[in-house]
Amino acid sequence: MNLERQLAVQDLNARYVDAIDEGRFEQWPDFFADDGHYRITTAENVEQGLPLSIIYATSRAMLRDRVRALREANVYEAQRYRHVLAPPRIEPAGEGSVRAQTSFMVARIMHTGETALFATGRYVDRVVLAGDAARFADKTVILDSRQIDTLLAIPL
Amino acid sequence: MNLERQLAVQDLNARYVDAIDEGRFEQWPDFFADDGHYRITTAENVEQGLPLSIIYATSRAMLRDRVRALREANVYEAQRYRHVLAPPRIEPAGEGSVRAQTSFMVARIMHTGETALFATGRYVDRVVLAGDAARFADKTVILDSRQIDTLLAIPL
Amino acid sequence: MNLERQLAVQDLNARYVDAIDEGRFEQWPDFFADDGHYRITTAENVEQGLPLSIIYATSRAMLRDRVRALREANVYEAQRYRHVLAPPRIEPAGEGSVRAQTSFMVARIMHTGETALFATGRYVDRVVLAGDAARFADKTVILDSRQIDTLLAIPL
Amino acid sequence: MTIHERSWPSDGLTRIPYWIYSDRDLYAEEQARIFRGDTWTFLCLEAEVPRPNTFRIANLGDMPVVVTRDKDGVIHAFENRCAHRGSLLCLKQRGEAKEIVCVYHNWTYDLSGNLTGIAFRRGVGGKGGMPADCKPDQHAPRQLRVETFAGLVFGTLGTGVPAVEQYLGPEIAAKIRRVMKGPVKLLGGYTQMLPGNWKLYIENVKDSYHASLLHMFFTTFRLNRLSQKGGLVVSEDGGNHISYSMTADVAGKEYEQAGLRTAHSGYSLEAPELLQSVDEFGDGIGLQILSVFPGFVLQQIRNCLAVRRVVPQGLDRTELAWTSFGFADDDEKMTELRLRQSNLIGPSGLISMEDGAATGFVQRGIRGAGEEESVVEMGGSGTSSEESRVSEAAVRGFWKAYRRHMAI
Amino acid sequence: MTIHERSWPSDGLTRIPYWIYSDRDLYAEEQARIFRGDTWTFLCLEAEVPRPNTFRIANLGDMPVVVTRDKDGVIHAFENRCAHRGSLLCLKQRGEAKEIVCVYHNWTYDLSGNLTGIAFRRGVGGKGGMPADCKPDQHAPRQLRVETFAGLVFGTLGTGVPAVEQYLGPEIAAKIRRVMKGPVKLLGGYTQMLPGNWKLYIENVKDSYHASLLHMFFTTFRLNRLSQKGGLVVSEDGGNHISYSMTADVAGKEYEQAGLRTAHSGYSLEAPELLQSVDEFGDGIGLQILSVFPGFVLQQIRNCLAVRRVVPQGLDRTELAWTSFGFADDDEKMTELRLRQSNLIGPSGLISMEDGAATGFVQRGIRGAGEEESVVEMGGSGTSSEESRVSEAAVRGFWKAYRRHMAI
Amino acid sequence: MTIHERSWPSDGLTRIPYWIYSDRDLYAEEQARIFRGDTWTFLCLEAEVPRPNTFRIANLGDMPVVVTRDKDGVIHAFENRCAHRGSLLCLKQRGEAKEIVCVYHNWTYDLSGNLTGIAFRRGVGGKGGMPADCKPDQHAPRQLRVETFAGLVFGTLGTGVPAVEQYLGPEIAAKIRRVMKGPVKLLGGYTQMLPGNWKLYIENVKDSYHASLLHMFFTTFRLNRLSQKGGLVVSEDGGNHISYSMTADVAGKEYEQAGLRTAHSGYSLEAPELLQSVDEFGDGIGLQILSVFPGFVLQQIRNCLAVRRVVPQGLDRTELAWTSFGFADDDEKMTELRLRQSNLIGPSGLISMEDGAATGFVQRGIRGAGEEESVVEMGGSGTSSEESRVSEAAVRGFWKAYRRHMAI
Ligand code: FES
Ligand code: FES
Ligand code: FES
Ligand SMILES: [Fe+3]
Ligand SMILES: [Fe+3]
Ligand SMILES: [Fe+3]
Repeated sequence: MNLERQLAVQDLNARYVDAIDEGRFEQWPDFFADDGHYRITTAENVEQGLPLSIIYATSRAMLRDRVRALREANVYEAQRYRHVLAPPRIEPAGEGSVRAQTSFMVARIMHTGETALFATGRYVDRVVLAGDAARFADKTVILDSRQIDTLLAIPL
Repeated sequence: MNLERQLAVQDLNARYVDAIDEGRFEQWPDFFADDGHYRITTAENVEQGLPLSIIYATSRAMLRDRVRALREANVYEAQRYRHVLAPPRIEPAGEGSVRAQTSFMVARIMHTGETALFATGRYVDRVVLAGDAARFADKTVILDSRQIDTLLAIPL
Repeated sequence: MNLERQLAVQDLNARYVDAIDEGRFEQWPDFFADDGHYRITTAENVEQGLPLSIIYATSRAMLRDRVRALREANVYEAQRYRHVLAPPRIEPAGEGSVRAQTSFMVARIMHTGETALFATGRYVDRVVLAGDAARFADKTVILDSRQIDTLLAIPL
Repeated sequence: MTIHERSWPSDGLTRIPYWIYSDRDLYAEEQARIFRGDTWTFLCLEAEVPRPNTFRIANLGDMPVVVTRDKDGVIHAFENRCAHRGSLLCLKQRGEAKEIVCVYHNWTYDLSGNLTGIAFRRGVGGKGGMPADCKPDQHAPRQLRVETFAGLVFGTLGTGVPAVEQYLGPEIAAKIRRVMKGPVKLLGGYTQMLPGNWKLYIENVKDSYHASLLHMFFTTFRLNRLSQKGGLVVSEDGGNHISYSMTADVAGKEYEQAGLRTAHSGYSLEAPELLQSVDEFGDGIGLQILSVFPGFVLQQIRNCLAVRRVVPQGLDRTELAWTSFGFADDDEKMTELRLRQSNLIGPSGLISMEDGAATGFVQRGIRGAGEEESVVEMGGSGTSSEESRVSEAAVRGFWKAYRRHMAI
Repeated sequence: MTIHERSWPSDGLTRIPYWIYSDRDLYAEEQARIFRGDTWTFLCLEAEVPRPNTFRIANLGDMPVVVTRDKDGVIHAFENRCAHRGSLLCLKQRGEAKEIVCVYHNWTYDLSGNLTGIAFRRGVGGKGGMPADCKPDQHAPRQLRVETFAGLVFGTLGTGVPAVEQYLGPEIAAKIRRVMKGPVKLLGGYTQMLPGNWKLYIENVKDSYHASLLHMFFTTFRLNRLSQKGGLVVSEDGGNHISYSMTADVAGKEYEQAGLRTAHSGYSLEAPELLQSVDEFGDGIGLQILSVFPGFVLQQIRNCLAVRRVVPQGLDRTELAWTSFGFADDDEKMTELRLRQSNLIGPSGLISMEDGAATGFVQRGIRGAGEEESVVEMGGSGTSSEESRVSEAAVRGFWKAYRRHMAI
Repeated sequence: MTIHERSWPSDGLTRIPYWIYSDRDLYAEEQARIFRGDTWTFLCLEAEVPRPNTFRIANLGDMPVVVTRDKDGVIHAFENRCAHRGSLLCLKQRGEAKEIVCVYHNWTYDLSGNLTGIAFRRGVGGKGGMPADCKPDQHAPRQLRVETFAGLVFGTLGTGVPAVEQYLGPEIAAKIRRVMKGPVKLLGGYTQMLPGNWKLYIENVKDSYHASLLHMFFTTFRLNRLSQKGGLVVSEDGGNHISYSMTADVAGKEYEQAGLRTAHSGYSLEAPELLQSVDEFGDGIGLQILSVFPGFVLQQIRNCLAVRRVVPQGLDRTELAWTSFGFADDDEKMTELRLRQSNLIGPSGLISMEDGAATGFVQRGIRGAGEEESVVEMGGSGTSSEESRVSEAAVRGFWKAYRRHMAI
């Protein structure tokens, strides 16, 4: 295990979830490479070899559109997430990039005070390490559950 | 990211929550500087710029009084916490001290066996690193939710 | 704190829970020494000094039998776990072995989509570090709660 | 209160009493009179039991059901409850099996739902076992009457319900055939747990009035403006509906003029490929939402196709199960189009995420509403088809059918 | 069972039947007869709608409410339910707004709760829309009658309830004025979710007998010993109460003599600044707990001031919403005093944390109690004011008012 | 519906209507008629209140109970509800105490449950306090009638119930004595929260038919095959039962012949020490499951001994509390045997984990079953003891007793 890379990915993960948990959605696309892919799907779809996603973006621009929609178009009650992540398990993926897999639990807290365990699963990522800037070339969020409570507005 | 400091704060956090989760409350004040501040508040109060706290202590002595009350005065059913913390995000705060921010989830387990996700939020801390002894100069617990189930007796 | 050992145990923990969360039960016994002990009990039993376990194995062979039973004999609905672990707190335990204590939260996700906080507690382990292979000589899972929902089929 | 103790407001279908969403006794009666009564419930796609000896679990209201395709390829459905002591028979979402064995006492069934084996029926060593006169053929899970239509599998426990095609009515049947144009390829699925009564979601689906007002994304990109050409079809009995619109925009400015919250004409996408689509049905219809009483929805949004099952899970919880599909002859490019467009639907759907939440907004809004009533007067008081979607005719249609089944 | 099928024990107010806390039908009847009936409910502080065009959500029992201050500074309150199909109108805790737009179909209201706009009322292209004879002024959320008193906003749906000041009675009104002595400065808030029926918490508040026995911190530091000078005031109708005590200690030794669990005279604080306070009201009253039927509490503990709203959230769940405040003219030192003293209140309050749990101790304790009754005889069987707080007179007063409203 | 509005199927005990597991009103009536009625409930082992001045909490149905051993060593049990206002008296699972003090107002009780002190009974300074004529001896938590039998503590609120030994019947009493052969040593415990009605678990225990079919581990290792020598005993009144089998195997091949799912004869253990055991009772009985109406189970599986308490926690939730034990004179080796064998029981038990889940399989399976009935015909229609365990006689026995107590 290459400690330096391990910590680089761990730091990327930490900054990524902090941006989401603190509602800095505008920064979210910047954690991805220009042509970065992002999708959310379920373990059930993955196991059945079915391609459907809950969110599916093939470029940073699509992520910016998603943020724009969240800010300007979509209607949802005030809510926040709290992520807790396990340390990532990483392995080399050739030329300055690594594969990383990270378990997560996410609680959702509504403005009413209601708190619930909202999602669990794992991130399956390819991270490019260009100099000291680490970015997601590909991030797949695989939810353990097939079921979402009410809606999934804020990205995971 | 300074690895050594990172690990020093992470270790402080780990020892801090273990002391609480294992019910060693008497040790709790010792994680703070003599004039250490400790408060628990909600994200809602913080966002509105309102100063009210759920617990508010301005010295280690006040923390010892709180422990004394928990042991001798207050009535609450047998219960324990289980903290899970994210790695802290730290930044220098001049002369041998750092600012640290750490996400947490806390489960509460009653003597009856009932287990619930009790609290989520973040620690916003100033940590003084004197030699190998790291202590909290200031610890603010910001709860994501405005709502507490029944009571909050054991500190977070 | 010896960083290298710290990371070795953290890595062992991470691989251990990944094997379970991804359903690779056949690999589970290999995380233990040949004569490794594994037990699950409750904080209540421990505090009362009572020896009863929920699962009690005194050899890797018994763990293999447990896996065999899970695969071939026992009836339980499709389900998976998601572990999130705190960093381990370790201390030397003589000759190439360490004591480690690790807090955990485990969510259980049923095939129906139902997700719940299933178990919280701590691992109290003795880990033998032989070369680069770290293994559990003794792993005690101490559940915070005396109560289990429905059944505990998959090991923790 | 039971339904007999209740009475409907005098204003017919233009007023809905709020107790209809919050009366616990009513919930149980709806299960018996509607879901286990003379209605057809969509169970799954034929493609979900693709081969002989495959099965899938489904629901008839909140009653668990097993759908099977037997060794001869015939599709069956029966209650997912063992004839012996009532255990669930299938514990998995789907699978392959030559027979179904109840885990509790190993009573065995073939895929048609016939009891084929009773463990130790004759006892052991001549002792115990079932009575000599026991007739296994008299013990079986309740069989559903099953019909498939255009690749959709429907089931019912009702005895007085006509054939599916007749139940649908000619226009609905035609519009289902339009979408289900060929052999289906499954793309995947997920479910949403909605925080409201099942009827609130069905009303939402039939409510062509809300579409362009709640869903700002929808309007802004002219995916569906009430000013676009289109129409609203309500079946004779009121229970089934279609709302559709043409892709071509008549470029109306009603929204801007009305200064509606949903009209941000400045708004544009950085990555328009999200909405790239083809007119695969060749009729210019870009959006078709279709529902069948009580709880089935078939959706075409551009090339994004899906079926939705509405499963009551209690008075104020409703499971919404989505299954997205394309066709066997889709090439990779076509599949990619459908997958990209699926950003529009589901729990994160840019034009659908609000619907799930809306059921909760009403359920919480009416908490103290007691004898108060909601107002359903858009488009008048009728339930007939019309060109305009600025209408709640399909919602009134739902209540027309509901009242008939509930005899209120 | 409905209230009609129930009968009250013969011993008047000294026996409370336990089914009163655990009957599901009763809960719904309390909502209608008490919370939506002829009672005044505290909604919020005037300071929570500080400027024109601000709003805040609140509750009338478990019915959602919006409190607004319109452009002219007038305070209004109405049901948080759209007149169209029942959606919540306000989805935020508080905010600024010139109008309120329902997200579902964009029906629009001014801050007085009048319907000002119906989206597509006239349809599109002459088709659809509301009937010509539709009268928007006949569609609006239910208006509450609103009165403010000493900076407190009260609301009611009742038609037979007198003005607030008369409802409070002279003594209660005077003691509210005493605390609400000037323009308020908000310090913050939080809520506790209590595991018991709402009446158990209200009884706890009115129960001056428990204060010094359950709360050991209280006693030990002589914040409130029953031996301190003070008194108990119960309003004519029984529903409102005040319990107060002077700060000066008569140095009684009753607790030590009685050997009560709560008397650890050895106990002292390392950091006494926690309790540092000033006699800001100039009358030596160090503690004043005041309640108004059904669910309002005003608290002065030294300089720690707060209002509490008791909101039923089901038969055995009660939301307790705390709002802590000082006054606009507080200097930093005074604010710091209040903030430090607030360690005494709330979910972690050194003298209040037990109250939340106590409601649960009773709710669980009576689970099998069926027709059994509790004993409320401290201080006799009356409900009149008295000097002694070793009395359950205010609890009996609550039941006197409860029975009148519930007609039992 | 209340029990009076219900009627039992005509076929006596061979048909059980599914509404019996899902009717909310019935749940409350069972608590009163069965658990608080003329039945004996197992509360705990004598060893759980080992010394004078120790206590333990327990349940009578869902009613909380305190079990104590007073200073003279006498065991008492009373409702865990303060005579004053209903608070739980004991807030801990177990402990030592000379007296019991209610935390709410410090009313004090001795360990026999007598009220010994009322805080400020005489008020303070001659003011307040209880009425002069107050009779503390008339205020006390409800006392249970308590009897111990072979180290087991039973309690009842019933007035018409015979002595425990008579209630058990001679055969059950004898088999309890057989297991409870000496002073007990506690090994530990845990609870399972079962997702089904309490009756589903009791039926499971009494269902000797399922044992070898649901639990494959059981069968495969010939721990209990229906072909092994053994028998089924049902008490006269039907409510109590024993199912037992000899360890010696008659080496039958019925399972293999019947091709049952549970017969993997190839299956063997790598670590057979798991099952190592001794015939400590000297009678060759390797397994004895014993139950007493309504909710007590005593289990001997080889040397693995445990009592189980079935505690209803609502219509479809049941707490199953396990306490495992050995004997004071066990040596280390014997204790280790018991501990290793305890891998067979509890939530992870290799031969018991399925039982907890099975209650849920049925509760979910019957969700839409309404008026349908289950079939209980194995071994005929009687409730008498028999040699064969391929029988549901003990299940029918349960319903015989249930119907008598519920008067249906
Ligand atoms: S319940 Fe299915 S075999 Fe007994
Ligand atoms: S529900 Fe408010 S506008 Fe329709
Ligand atoms: S409730 Fe126990 S002393 Fe008052
Ligand atoms: Fe919609
Ligand atoms: Fe109090
Ligand atoms: Fe069993």
